[in-house]
Amino acid sequence: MKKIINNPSNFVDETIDGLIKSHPNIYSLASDNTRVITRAIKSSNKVGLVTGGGSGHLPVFTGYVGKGLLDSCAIGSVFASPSVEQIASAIRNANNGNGVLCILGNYGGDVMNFEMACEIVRDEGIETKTVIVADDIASAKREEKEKRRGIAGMIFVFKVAGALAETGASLQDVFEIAIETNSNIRTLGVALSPCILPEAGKPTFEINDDEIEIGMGIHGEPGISREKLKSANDLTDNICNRILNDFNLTDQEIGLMINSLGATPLEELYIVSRRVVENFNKKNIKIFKNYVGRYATSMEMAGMSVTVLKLNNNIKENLLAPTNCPFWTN
Amino acid sequence: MKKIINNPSNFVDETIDGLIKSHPNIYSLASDNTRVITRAIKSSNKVGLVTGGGSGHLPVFTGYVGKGLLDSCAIGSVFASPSVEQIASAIRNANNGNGVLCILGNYGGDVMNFEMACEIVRDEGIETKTVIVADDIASAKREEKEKRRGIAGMIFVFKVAGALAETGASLQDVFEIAIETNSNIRTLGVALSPCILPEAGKPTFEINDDEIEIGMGIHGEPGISREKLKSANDLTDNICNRILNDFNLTDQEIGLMINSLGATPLEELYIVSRRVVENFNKKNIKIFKNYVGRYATSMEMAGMSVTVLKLNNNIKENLLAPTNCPFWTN
Amino acid sequence: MLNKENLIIILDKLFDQSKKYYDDFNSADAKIGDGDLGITILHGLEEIQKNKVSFNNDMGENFMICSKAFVKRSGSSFGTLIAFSLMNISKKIDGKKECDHHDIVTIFEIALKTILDRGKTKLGDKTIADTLNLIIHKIKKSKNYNHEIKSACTKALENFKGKKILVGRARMFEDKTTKFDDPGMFALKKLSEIF
Amino acid sequence: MLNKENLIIILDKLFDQSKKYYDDFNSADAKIGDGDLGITILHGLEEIQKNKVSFNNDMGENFMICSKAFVKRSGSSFGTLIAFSLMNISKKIDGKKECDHHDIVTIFEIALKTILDRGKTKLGDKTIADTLNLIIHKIKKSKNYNHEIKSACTKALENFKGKKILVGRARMFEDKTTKFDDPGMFALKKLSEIF
Ligand SMILES: Nc1ncnc2c1ncn2[C@@H]1O[C@H](COP(=O)(O)OP(=O)(O)O)[C@@H](O)[C@H]1O
Ligand SMILES: Nc1ncnc2c1ncn2[C@@H]1O[C@H](COP(=O)(O)OP(=O)(O)O)[C@@H](O)[C@H]1O
Ligand SMILES: [Mg+2]
Ligand SMILES: [Mg+2]
Ligand SMILES: [Mg+2]
Ligand SMILES: [Mg+2]
Repeated sequence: MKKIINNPSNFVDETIDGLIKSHPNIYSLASDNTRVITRAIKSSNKVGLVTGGGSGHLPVFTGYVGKGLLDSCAIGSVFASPSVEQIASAIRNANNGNGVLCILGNYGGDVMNFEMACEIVRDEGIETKTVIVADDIASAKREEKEKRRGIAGMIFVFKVAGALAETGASLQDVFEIAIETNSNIRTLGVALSPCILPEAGKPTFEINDDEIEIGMGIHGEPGISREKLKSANDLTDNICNRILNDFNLTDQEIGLMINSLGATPLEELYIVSRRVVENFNKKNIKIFKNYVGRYATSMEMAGMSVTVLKLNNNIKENLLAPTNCPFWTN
Repeated sequence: MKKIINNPSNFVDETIDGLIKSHPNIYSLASDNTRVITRAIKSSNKVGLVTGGGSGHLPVFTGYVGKGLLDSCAIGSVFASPSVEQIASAIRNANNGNGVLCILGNYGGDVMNFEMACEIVRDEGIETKTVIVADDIASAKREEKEKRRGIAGMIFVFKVAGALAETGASLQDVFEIAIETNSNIRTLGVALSPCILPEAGKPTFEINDDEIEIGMGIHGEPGISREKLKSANDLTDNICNRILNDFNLTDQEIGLMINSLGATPLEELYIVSRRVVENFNKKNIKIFKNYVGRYATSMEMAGMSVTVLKLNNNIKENLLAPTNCPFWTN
Repeated sequence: MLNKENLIIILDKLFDQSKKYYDDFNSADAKIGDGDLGITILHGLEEIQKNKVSFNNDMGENFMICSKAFVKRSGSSFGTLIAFSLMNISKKIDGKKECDHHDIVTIFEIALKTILDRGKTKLGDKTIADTLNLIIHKIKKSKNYNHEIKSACTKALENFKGKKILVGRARMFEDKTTKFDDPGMFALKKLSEIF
Repeated sequence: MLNKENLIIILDKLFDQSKKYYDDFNSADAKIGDGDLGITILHGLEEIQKNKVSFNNDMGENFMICSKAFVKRSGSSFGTLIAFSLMNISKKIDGKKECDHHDIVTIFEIALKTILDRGKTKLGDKTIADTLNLIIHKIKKSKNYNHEIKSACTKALENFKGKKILVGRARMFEDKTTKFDDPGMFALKKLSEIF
């Protein structure tokens, strides 16, 4: 694994600069913080949506700033939480007097920093609410869902809440649909190979050539079990079973996301997706829409995750609502 | 590099099946050929657009079937040309009496098989025209542009011709804009690491840990020069210079595509894109729209390519026209 | 007694220690978490080093400088908790040129309170809070800070051997975690060896 | 004279040879192309093996079976050119139980014509067409097919040493190609060793 980079310590700043220079109609740098990205055309009459988190997961987090999705994003270093100051700036930039909803993944540093930032801006008169996405079923038991890590499912929350916010809905309403969406999501992933942190120049973890780790986190956190590399079908069956054990989806309508962690190619995602669709069809689970691609990555890590979002009419409508973002195809 | 696959000899068929099962509203299997994909909702009153080529390059080729883009695609094995029979089926499926335009990359097997297929369907009364995309400046001298390989630039031809076809334009008109678009495209890429052919189970070529190959083809064909791994900026400058030496773009308006061959992550693409934009701005080249992502890949190969499309009002309009395809964001 | 001079000495020693145990901290964390604890500690202390030229006689300001430095380079739970603690400590000892015994106890008490508040955790969860709690307990009784801190850090680690880790990234491993030290507690023990 | 029986013997031997030189063909092609020539040849001949149960006394049909088999598994220039050639040959010798001297010359002539037509190439471009041309030249004069084919394949390769490859994927390397054999010509030489 080789990287096309300059000085590793400029990795994040150059990535941000590249994103803005490449899509100047979508993204803009906050005037008060070099690690905060906002929409190029700010919205004026809606709840602001803010996220933030470590770099190295594009399109997560920054990529999902755009009409119909988020208003701003605080960007940490690779795999590291943004600071309280950065988050506070992101919130201020997203606020246009209608309150701000923060949507973030459940990681200790992020959660604490967002909390602190919300306290700071509250003193400035900005009302905020926070939804902590916790979709990774590998990371805590079902009874402790709120303790789970947030991974690819986060994007569904961005999308659904983002669409509702665009209609001018109240902070409370946007908050509620985000909470509901989060509680309707389950994700399980598998890692096949590590990625290289630009500054460290070495792999984040080690894994044998014939091994995979089910439930490994997007920063290389240990998963549920390390197993021998198996066929795509066996692996997919295992993942589907674990998800369905966690979450009864029989006769339900769902949105599906088959997400590559980076290096795993579309061809393999479709081999997995095929099996997921077959398995779910057997359980009479109706797949309303299937998102196959790289939605939440760990740079060039090999692996993939399967996310299900249980739908209702409200969520469905918001899922399909138009966006203006290079990483979301309507 | 590990693969999530089943029996390697089913790789292509399962990929196709997965694509259709995942997006049943977009793709459909031809009734007469298991290696031909058509639109789920066939068009009835327009020129048919057909492509074809080897597997392992998703979204190229099959992915670009969809409203506003292609009508059908003949799918070969990994990195191998589809057969005459498959191509003939793809043409028949795309035809609704208004003639068919074949758009393909310049590879010996593909070119010959398309030619033969066109002869066969001509005897059945289907009028065809063919545009052979040749955008890879590494693969032949400027004076012999028509001998160049076709790589990522192909997608711009699909898009522009696809949009015009959708308006009901004649075969001749669609052919002409495709020819014009092709002549307005230049691409240069760099490979950092090989990919693994599912059946062979081993890398397509070898390259040292500290080396890159400029101009390497998407099947591992040798490029212009093998060089030491260098900074993203130096590499990008080199690529930009070679493109601009081949193609005078000063004061022109262009579409840009910064394409990953697979494993190279978005972060790195944006570091490259940033530099391309800076370099082009200095030359007063106006970037109308920038497409950054995985548009034409070689499975999990690491590397990227830069494509420029010189624009005029006609091409521009067609570039922006709406599509319905999971791999194209308007 | 703590003043600018011995604060600097302590920070220098901690910085050395963080370099020495960089890999150990990372791998202790990698067993159950994301493996960045060494990075977090090293980066925070490194940034403090860069900023200690601004240290002055107001210990409150010095702690604020440390807090800001930690916040700047660290993006993980440990760093965040330390940064919050340093900030709250800074407010409490604002204007003081030196910290007497009472202040020193207060410093640790504020750190503990901050961590429990911000970390939404409780004593007994097997985190750095438990180590701090034991430190406070011990230095309340004895001014032999060096000895007490060192022995508290060691003792706390021992006390929790065989217990489950209940917060942070480790929570999901449940029973498996009984065989691991909490990485933060482990790091405090190693860092305390400077005393 | 060529009939079903000796066609099968030839195909069996070619198949063995394609296994033996699989890597060599791939790497000869990889130097200047995409490295799939060994795959192309092996897959084509393998598929013929699977289908030779359908061989019958009509040599035209047998060649058509070979053509279809080649088309099925091979997706590269060499395979396509061979498949087209086999198809055209099949039409010409349709209904024949055996091919006499004249037919054998015709087989090679049709192959050459097909390759030049379909490949849009000309003699002297350093391709398999040049090898075929020399074979035709030689077997027109002598019925010692085995010897003539083998020596023509060797001679053709030698004749083009130091010359530029002007078609296929190699074209772009210009002068660099003078030091390489054309992979297709190289493969024909190795395959001809069965004779
Ligand atoms: N909520 C919390 N409350 C108290 N201590 C915590 C909490 N979260 C983490 N810690 C401490 O920090 C250590 C992990 O630090 P770090 O690696 O920086 O966290 P992470 O990478 O998981 O965000 C743990 O071993 C624990 O001692
Ligand atoms: N247009 C052509 N005309 C004649 N021979 C050709 C042509 N293209 C390729 N060949 C022959 O085929 C060989 C390469 O075969 P192959 O590897 O199957 O091609 P590809 O480049 O499509 O992978 C060349 O060495 C050459 O002898
Ligand atoms: Mg950690
Ligand atoms: Mg961390
Ligand atoms: Mg080849
Ligand atoms: Mg080939």
